[in-house]
Amino acid sequence: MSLLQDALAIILVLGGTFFMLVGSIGINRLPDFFTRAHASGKVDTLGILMFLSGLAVFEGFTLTSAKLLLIIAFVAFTSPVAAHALARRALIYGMKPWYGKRKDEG
Amino acid sequence: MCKVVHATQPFLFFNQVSPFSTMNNTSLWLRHRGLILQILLLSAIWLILSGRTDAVYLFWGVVSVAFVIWLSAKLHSIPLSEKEPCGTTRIIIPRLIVYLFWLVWQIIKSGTYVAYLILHPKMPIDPMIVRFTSKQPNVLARVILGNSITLTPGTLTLDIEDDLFTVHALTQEVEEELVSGDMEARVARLYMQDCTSEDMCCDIELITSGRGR
Amino acid sequence: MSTTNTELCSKESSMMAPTESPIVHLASRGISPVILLVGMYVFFHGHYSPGGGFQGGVLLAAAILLLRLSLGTSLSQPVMPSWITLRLSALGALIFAGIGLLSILLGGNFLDYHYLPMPWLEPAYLRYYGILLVEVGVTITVMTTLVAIYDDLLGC
Amino acid sequence: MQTFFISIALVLCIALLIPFYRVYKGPTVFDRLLGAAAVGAKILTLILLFGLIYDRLDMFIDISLGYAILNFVGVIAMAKYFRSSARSAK
Repeated sequence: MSLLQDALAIILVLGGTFFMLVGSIGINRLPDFFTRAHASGKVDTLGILMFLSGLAVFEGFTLTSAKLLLIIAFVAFTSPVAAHALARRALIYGMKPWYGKRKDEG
Repeated sequence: MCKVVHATQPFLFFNQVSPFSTMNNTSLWLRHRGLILQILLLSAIWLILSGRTDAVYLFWGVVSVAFVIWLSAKLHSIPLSEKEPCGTTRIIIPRLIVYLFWLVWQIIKSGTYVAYLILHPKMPIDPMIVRFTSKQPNVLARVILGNSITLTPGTLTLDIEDDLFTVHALTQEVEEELVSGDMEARVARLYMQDCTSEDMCCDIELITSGRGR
Repeated sequence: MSTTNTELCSKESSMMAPTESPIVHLASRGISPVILLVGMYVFFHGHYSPGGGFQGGVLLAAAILLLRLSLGTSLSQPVMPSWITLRLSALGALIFAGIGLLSILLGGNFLDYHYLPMPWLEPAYLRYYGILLVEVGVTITVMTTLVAIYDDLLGC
Repeated sequence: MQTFFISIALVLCIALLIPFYRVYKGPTVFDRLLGAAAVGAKILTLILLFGLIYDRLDMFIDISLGYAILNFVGVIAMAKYFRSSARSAK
């Protein structure tokens, strides 16, 4: 039981770290603001959720893991709102999205 | 999320003796469903946060929940938007729970999809802006739809004006899946009894080049 | 008071978007009671976990500032009116200083909880409730002063 | 388990330093804000990891909950009041 629990926790924590690393790379690699907002709003959110649930699995069935579930719910509810607020602001102030190289030439 | 629901049920007069005692209970439940749910949710959050069951800390918990309820009860006089007053926002709870599980699955799918796009050496993205009109019953349904669009693979809500959604999509397949109206029908089914996915999403406009705006 | 507030909020309307997004509006409505509850928890559990008056006050102020940010200053007046903030912060400072001065008047030092006029309590509990009262004053002051600073920066 | 968490913390520190390049380089204000928000989200997990390493997770969870709340309010405030120089950007 404990071995299974630890294995699940390690898999979730490793997966969360991987997604957060990919989110960081995406913020640097993607071409414009709106696509970067995709990287920060989705990949990072999934990474944080996996990481925190991994920690909750590692803690077991205690009050601490219940608090971790509270943080998970909070992050899952607020991160799309924050991404939307930033992206809407950028659109209103007239930032032009990037439509790909081919279309700019044609 | 949690709001006082103004019931549209016919009012039961208290001096009339109701033949069914359970009916009175249901009407109380229906009339104050939002408030009761809010109190239960806040009490559960307090118990999780505090973790102490001494009498003193339970008393402080009651004080805190009462304070928060009192302060947030003033919020309900603020209208939801300019055109709609505090309308009926009665959501169907079992469908909401099923929808939340579907949303968790969508979060996992969207994270892996965008991570695949980022790590692909050629980065096969083809970004575009989609504007469409979706007939949702009220403001809360529009907000749920907007948040769900942000969480589903490859799409990001940019703006909501009344019924007009402006969405940034990463690739062509994602845009087709969005416009098919599957998710809009799911959100609308949280409120209405039946609707089809064809007539949910109309007036689709694609902006795929810099001259569009 | 509300009419003068709507007239005076010139800086906010010039910097704001033409219409605020309904997503931010409704999300802040749903989230702010939870933030208020977390603030109350941090305030009441200052003995056992990191927290106390100042941190609880900051979290309570964050909830109210979230409403101010997303609904606009004039719409969020019912939650905490602008005119009440400075008076409440003065009241909080009065509670804090009053307890300290009361213990001086009763023969002790400043904030010496053992001299408080609550003879039905044991000394340990006297200390606990004395600290709690002082923390109430600190919390009220911090919360309302932060909201008052925000309102003042906008010129409301 | 301890070494595992410490190595995870090192990887997270690398993941935390990458968005700083975007904060430094970013052509518009919003790119810098996005980088800052990403850094904040990773610090949230790093706080919890340090709590686990020091074996005081119950204390660090309160800190991270407050951090998440203030992060959200900060992003909303920045999104409301920052102007962009998008006209000059590409």
